[in-house]
Amino acid sequence: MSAGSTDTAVRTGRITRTALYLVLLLFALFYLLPFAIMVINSVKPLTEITGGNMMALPQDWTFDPWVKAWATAQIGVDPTGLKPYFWNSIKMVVPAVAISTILGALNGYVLTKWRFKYDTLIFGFMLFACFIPFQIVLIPMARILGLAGLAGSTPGLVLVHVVYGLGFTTLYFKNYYQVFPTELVRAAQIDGAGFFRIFWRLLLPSSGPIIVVSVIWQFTNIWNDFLFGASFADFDSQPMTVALNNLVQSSTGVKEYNVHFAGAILAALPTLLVYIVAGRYFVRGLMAGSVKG
Amino acid sequence: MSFLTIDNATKSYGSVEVLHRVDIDVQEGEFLVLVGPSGCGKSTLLNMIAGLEDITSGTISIKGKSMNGVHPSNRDIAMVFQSYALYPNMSVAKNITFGLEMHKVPKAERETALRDVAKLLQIEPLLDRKPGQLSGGQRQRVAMGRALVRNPDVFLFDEPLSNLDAKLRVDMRTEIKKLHQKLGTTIVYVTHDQIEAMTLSTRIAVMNGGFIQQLGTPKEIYDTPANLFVATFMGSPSMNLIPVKILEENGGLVAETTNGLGETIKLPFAAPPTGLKDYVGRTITLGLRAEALTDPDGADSKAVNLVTVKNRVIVMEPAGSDTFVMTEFGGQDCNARMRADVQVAPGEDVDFTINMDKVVAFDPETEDRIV
Amino acid sequence: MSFLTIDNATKSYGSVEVLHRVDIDVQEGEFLVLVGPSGCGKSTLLNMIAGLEDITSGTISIKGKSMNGVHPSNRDIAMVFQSYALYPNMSVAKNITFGLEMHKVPKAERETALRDVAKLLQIEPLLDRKPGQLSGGQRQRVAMGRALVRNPDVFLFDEPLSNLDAKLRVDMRTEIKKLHQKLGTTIVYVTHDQIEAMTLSTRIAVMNGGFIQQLGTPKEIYDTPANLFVATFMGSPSMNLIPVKILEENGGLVAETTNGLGETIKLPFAAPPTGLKDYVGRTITLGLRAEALTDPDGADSKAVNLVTVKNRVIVMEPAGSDTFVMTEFGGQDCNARMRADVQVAPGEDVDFTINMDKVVAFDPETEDRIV
Amino acid sequence: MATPAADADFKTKLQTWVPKLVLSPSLALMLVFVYGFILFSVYLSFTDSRILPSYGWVGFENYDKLFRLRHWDIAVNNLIVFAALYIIICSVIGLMLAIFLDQKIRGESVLRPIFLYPMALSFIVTGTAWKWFLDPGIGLEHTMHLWGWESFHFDWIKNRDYAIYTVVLAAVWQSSGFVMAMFLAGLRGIDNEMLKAAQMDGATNFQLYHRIIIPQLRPAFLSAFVILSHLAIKSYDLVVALTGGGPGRATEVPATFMYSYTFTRNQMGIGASSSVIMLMTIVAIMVPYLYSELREKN
Amino acid sequence: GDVEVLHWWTSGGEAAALNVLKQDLEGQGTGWNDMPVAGGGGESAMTVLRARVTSGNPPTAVQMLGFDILDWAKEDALADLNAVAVKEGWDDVIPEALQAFAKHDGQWVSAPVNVHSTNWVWANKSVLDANGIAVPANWEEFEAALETLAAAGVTPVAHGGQAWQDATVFDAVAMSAGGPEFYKAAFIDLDEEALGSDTMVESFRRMEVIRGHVDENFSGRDWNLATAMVINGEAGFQMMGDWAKGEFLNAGKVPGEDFLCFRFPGTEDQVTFNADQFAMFDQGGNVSAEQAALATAILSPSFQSAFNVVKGSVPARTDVSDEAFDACGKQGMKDLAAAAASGNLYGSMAHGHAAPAAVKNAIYDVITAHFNGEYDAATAALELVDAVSIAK
Ligand SMILES: Nc1ncnc2c1ncn2[C@@H]1O[C@H](COP(=O)(O)OP(=O)(O)OP(=O)(O)O)[C@@H](O)[C@H]1O
Ligand SMILES: Nc1ncnc2c1ncn2[C@@H]1O[C@H](COP(=O)(O)OP(=O)(O)OP(=O)(O)O)[C@@H](O)[C@H]1O
Ligand SMILES: [Mg+2]
Ligand SMILES: [Mg+2]
Repeated sequence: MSAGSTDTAVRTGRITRTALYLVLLLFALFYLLPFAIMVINSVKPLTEITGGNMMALPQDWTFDPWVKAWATAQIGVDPTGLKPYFWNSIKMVVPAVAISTILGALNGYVLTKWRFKYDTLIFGFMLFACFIPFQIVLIPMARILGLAGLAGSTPGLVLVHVVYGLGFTTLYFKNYYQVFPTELVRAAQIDGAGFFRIFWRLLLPSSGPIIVVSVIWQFTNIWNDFLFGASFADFDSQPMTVALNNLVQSSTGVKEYNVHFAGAILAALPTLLVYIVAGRYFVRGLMAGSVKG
Repeated sequence: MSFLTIDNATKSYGSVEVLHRVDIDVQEGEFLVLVGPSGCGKSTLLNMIAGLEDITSGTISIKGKSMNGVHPSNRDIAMVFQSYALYPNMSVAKNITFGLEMHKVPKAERETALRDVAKLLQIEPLLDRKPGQLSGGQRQRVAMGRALVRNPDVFLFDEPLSNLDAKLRVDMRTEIKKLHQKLGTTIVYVTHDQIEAMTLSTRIAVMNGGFIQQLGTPKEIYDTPANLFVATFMGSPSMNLIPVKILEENGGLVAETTNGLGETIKLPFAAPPTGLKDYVGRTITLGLRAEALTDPDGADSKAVNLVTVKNRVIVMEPAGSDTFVMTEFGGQDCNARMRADVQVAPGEDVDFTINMDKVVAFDPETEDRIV
Repeated sequence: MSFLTIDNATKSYGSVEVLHRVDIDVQEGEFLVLVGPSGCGKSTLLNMIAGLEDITSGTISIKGKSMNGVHPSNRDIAMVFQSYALYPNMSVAKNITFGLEMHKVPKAERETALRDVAKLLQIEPLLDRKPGQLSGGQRQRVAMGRALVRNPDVFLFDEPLSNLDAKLRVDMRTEIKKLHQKLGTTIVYVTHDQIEAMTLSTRIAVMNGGFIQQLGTPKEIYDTPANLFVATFMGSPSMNLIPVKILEENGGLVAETTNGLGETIKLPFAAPPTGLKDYVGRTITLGLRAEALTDPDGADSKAVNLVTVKNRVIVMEPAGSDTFVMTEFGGQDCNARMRADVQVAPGEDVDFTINMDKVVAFDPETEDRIV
Repeated sequence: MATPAADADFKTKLQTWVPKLVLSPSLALMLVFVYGFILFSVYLSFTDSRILPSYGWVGFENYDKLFRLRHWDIAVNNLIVFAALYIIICSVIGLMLAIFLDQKIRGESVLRPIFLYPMALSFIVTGTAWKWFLDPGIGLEHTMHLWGWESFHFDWIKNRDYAIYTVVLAAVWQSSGFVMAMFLAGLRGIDNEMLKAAQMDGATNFQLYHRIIIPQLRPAFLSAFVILSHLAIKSYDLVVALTGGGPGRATEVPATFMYSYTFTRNQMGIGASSSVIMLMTIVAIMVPYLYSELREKN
Repeated sequence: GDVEVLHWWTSGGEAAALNVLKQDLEGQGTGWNDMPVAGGGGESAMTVLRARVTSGNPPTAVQMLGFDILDWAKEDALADLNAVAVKEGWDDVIPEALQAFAKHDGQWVSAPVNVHSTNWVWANKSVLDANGIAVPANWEEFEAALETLAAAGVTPVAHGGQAWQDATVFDAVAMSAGGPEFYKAAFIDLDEEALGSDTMVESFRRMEVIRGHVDENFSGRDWNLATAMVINGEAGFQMMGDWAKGEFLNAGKVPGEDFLCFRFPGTEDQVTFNADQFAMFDQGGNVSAEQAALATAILSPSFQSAFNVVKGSVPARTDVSDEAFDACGKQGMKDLAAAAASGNLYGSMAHGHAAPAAVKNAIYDVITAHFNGEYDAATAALELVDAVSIAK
């Protein structure tokens, strides 16, 4: 089949095309608007925000809110800005994404290439885990982390995120490996490669697109998570979202919206970066994997 | 004792038996081809030999040693897959030496082996490329190289040429043939292309529905098919099958049927199979290859018993090297292979010569050949 | 005036011209086959006729009316695609009648048309199935049905048989041929299977790299290829090409070359092409089809000028209906097609008969046939 | 590759248990952290737990209270309205954008990330931006008035009956791009020749999509459905950031309900019973779906 | 050793104030591990606390409010601070009403930091002056003032339509309408009769009056944006706790000159309060030296003064000098001392110092539903009885 090409055989007239571009641009505007509001207000002095039109462009441009959010804003007792929490997040997200992706890949590999009795049932069980509401796991999870000696630590957080991301990563990889030629695995077996060698040398190097999908999904979810980060972290392992929340949600203090927005954009930068850098492969990965056409 | 023995092997998936009590002996240096329609169990059998599928019952042994439960990599076999199954992320060189690396062959030895194989297959300039950058024929050769480099006891090929275009296929077929003649290794080869089966094999196993229908040399299979299935499955175009009535005339046997003009015609046998006598007065199925039904000038000059009858041309297909002409015997469409230069046209009535040396007879009920 | 005229048509994608000034006239009821290697522009040309691709320059007209800028559905053509392109979500019946529905044909009429086509193609029992539940051959017939039901001026076929297995392909080929003879519609048919091209067409256009190499009847293409490309591309096995030196002997022309034993042999021409005189003393390329190189008994008894020479057998491949034997002339591997029963073995020296009526000569520089 | 023969060599035996071994940690994690916790939650829903789990059995009392709460009715109704609209609108917009983007659009590589990026942002602060934008006093309506369109009126976020639709709006903003990507992937997988065939058959562009293409996007629809319902059920941040459940309690959803009863109202028993009801609903919807999907793939 | 302190004081002023405490402790050689979790007026922090306690890893000290302290004490999770209290003489200087939330079974379990009073009204002085409005002394005058402002085209009441803000207003309105006995019967004793009484209906009716004088966009608005409306002269009054003062000060406004603070009309003698306290978590039987040091530091007069000046609240002990406080602060301290002495100091229902969380939220549900027009006053009173009975 001649699929996979980026073009379509559908033909459109000039008027239709103009309308089409118009609609697309309108939607682009719709998607950009809230972000634009954030950006605009992050470069305004606070008085302009509380005193006037929040949708207007700044009369006085200032980058102080950015500096403040990053380095000097009061997050807790110390005016540290978001900076130190950034590293806490990185220390949590990188291993959690890596482990859940690798485990998901291994699970997908086993479930498609080394099938055994009840494997579909097991997969169903894993998939259903995607739907568990996080509110109900908070207390028992805390108990278990405590028993395991992982309470209030980054490894504990990593464990939690790995557990609740596994369902998705397994789903993605399973769908992807389903169409990976089984003959390759057989050829490697004849060549004498074992279970892990086949995975490491054969499947993993060909999994680029689906790794991208899995990493984007996991990175976004873990980076943006607040509930687990707040509940299971200690004073020295609180992630960025908790800090951002502290910056934004102060209850009885003065609200510096411009700093809030700057902080929010700063906190979102890594995920945005991941989307923009890896986004190109995203549709391709979805195409190869999660959506079987 | 034979080299590769498949003894009473069956294979079931769950409650479905897809291979039934298969017995095959392969001698050292033999080129055994497995043919049969899609889904008949060819790949399954090959995978069982390779150790990629378990054997439900029976044994497979190589050099007298049972291979049941032996890991594929310890069986001293190499396999070439239909899709080639080249590792897409490795260079051609890595693809070829991967198996050696897995078997812990030292690097220097691997290099030498690689160079030898690359030279043999003329893929030296391709060694650094990735499989994605190769043409179909080149890929096929790399897949072969990966198998060759291991220098195994047995080669298994699963439809290695079916992805190639017609021209390349013919070339690669010849190369495989040459290679087999040069190396003398034992080969088991799956295909559903009959020409490939005929030209490459020393013996052919025709399979259907998990049963071996006939196991024999290409000539046996082609000229004396064991039953109607083998007769129609092998050969292109397919063997013409004509319902005829056996009569005894002048002490000999004669097959009576009709031509496309509605006339009754009689085809005398020169050397009928002994069993045919029992069918006198009954209707049997006469098998006639297209090349045994031809124009008078195209008939085999060495043939003993040629019968010429008039018949009507239904369709004519010039194919360059030959002309295929369709006509009708006993109410059945029959293909005749005539010379390229023959001058006939649809609707015309022309002479057809039947080479009665080549006809075979089948019992219409059991579908077995009458011997 | 002709029925379908392609006049000076070119096609460029960006700055790359993939079709160069193509001129083809197709008469009403003709069966034109386009052949050529992958990527030579066959599908592109077909799509241009269908209106699925724009024409960069030139015109395409049907019944004298220019079709440039006319929407595909208004050209009164129907197309059968290589992948069949059946709508997977619709039943067979819906697939076939979808086009009529789009053209606002009333329901009753659609039903009648559907029934006629289904009967013609013998797919009546399949009408309620989805394409996913059909075998390859059945799909092919549905795709054909979808085209037939429209009763168009022109049929376009893009490699409609390439997805089928060998046996089915032969059957379907015959059906298409019968259909064409019955309906008499004009057909343009793309394939890269030469047998298909030879047997189906009234004329063949051989393409390469966006150029029409030769346009002629199958017999012209096969027997008198315009150049080396056409000669090697058409026919299976490929035409044997032997470098020979042209000498003048006894007032006639003789081709001198060597056999596989290293001996010099001389092949006299019976009716050499007139142009060949100019090449006396020079080396040319002699083209010899496999069926014109055979065992003495297998030689065409109607041939005028048969030459028999001894040569060594390199490989022999019995193919059931024939035996292919490889030997060497002028340092080149050559395929001979011998009778099925011939008794030869690799390494043996046997007699080969060359049918000099059938040889063609090529200028090795221009690669054109010497006429 | 099932059970090895009794006389199997070491490598063959290894090969049969290694895959299971590799899968088992994940499975064990799931059993404990998902199914164990679900059982725990079911148990809690029958106890008198308030600030912390406690183990006094109270039978169905919590369920009884739960169903008497108007608040819970509102939450459930809101979820039904929200999930239905959210899933439908996201699918429609996602499909439309995917179809539009699939027309060899110049600048696709710029537009695609713009459509996708909201998925990368968390609602902790995007919520504030949305709140402002929707606020008639300072946002869109205000701006329109400043620009001279005095009659422009858009105060849904302040209106008890319409506030839930603003939640839908923001949620659609966040995930429709993701759905677009899924549909785009599906569209790119459709055989080009089929589109050509339909054109030859005379289908207009509308008919082409309506009759040929969209019916073939079924797998993409199903994947989108799973992802979207997962997001709809868990949409806690969104509601909290945008409306805080208000005006009044008009935009409360089960996720906020559960959180509030379990953690801020110290009525863990009722919180647990609400989560059990929610889980049962999810099971009722998802299990048939998963069953059909997994069966199909075999 | 170190203390790990869980709190939700993350805005600039609050955190800076807390930093005083931190430095104080560090001066004594006790490290401060900061664990801030903001959100929902401490709701997020309480969720986190639950997880931390469950995991067996509770923070050393936790900022807490009202009934939460008692609930945790009931779970035996809190450390006994009696030794510190006796040494520092807390019983004498901390008002009774406050002690009710700091002691469990006669044991001190937490150290109060401040007292916020919630029945304040904030007004823009120039707006009132321009419309000839004096500080209203009772509900009728207040209602009249609202009418006047409305007629003048000024938004009479700046309000943020969030459940807790609605309830804050309701606190004051109910106190004003029914007096302290009614307030106590309804919100502290949860007496069904009081909850369904005509006085309650009247309270709801007065809420409707206020509802009639807020702008259209009140719903969902943050309290500080409402404060900004008063600051900018767009609105006349705001009913809000004393933390609102920070916004005025931050905008460079001077108490008494630019803005006015006064008790909600009809509640001049009463103070409804909420108090932030730090509870110490039991870390193995006894109060650790660090916890003792922290508790001592919290209640030291110098910290009480320094902190509360910044925070806008008043000290939890009544013997701190008011020298450092501004006009509003001074008045707050005076009111508190007076109310404490006369038995007019009541925990704020809206801020969880009258009834436990479940009841508080159940009351919220009704107040906010009524304020948003779902019920009329009579129905609201009936619903209130019902909601409280389910939540009890
Ligand atoms: N894992 C399996 N479970 C159940 N049945 C199977 C399985 N694998 C193969 N089969 C069945 O076993 C039969 C033989 O399959 P096999 O692949 O050997 O056919 P084949 O002869 O190689 O066909 P082809 O020419 O199409 O490759 C088929 O009917 C197939 O459906
Ligand atoms: N959209 C396109 N843009 C650029 N080049 C194209 C495009 N479509 C086709 N081509 C090029 O045009 C040439 C002709 O393509 P075409 O599909 O007509 O080949 P073909 O003869 O049908 O080959 P095949 O036998 O493989 O189907 C090829 O070189 C191809 O790469
Ligand atoms: Mg197979
Ligand atoms: Mg093509």
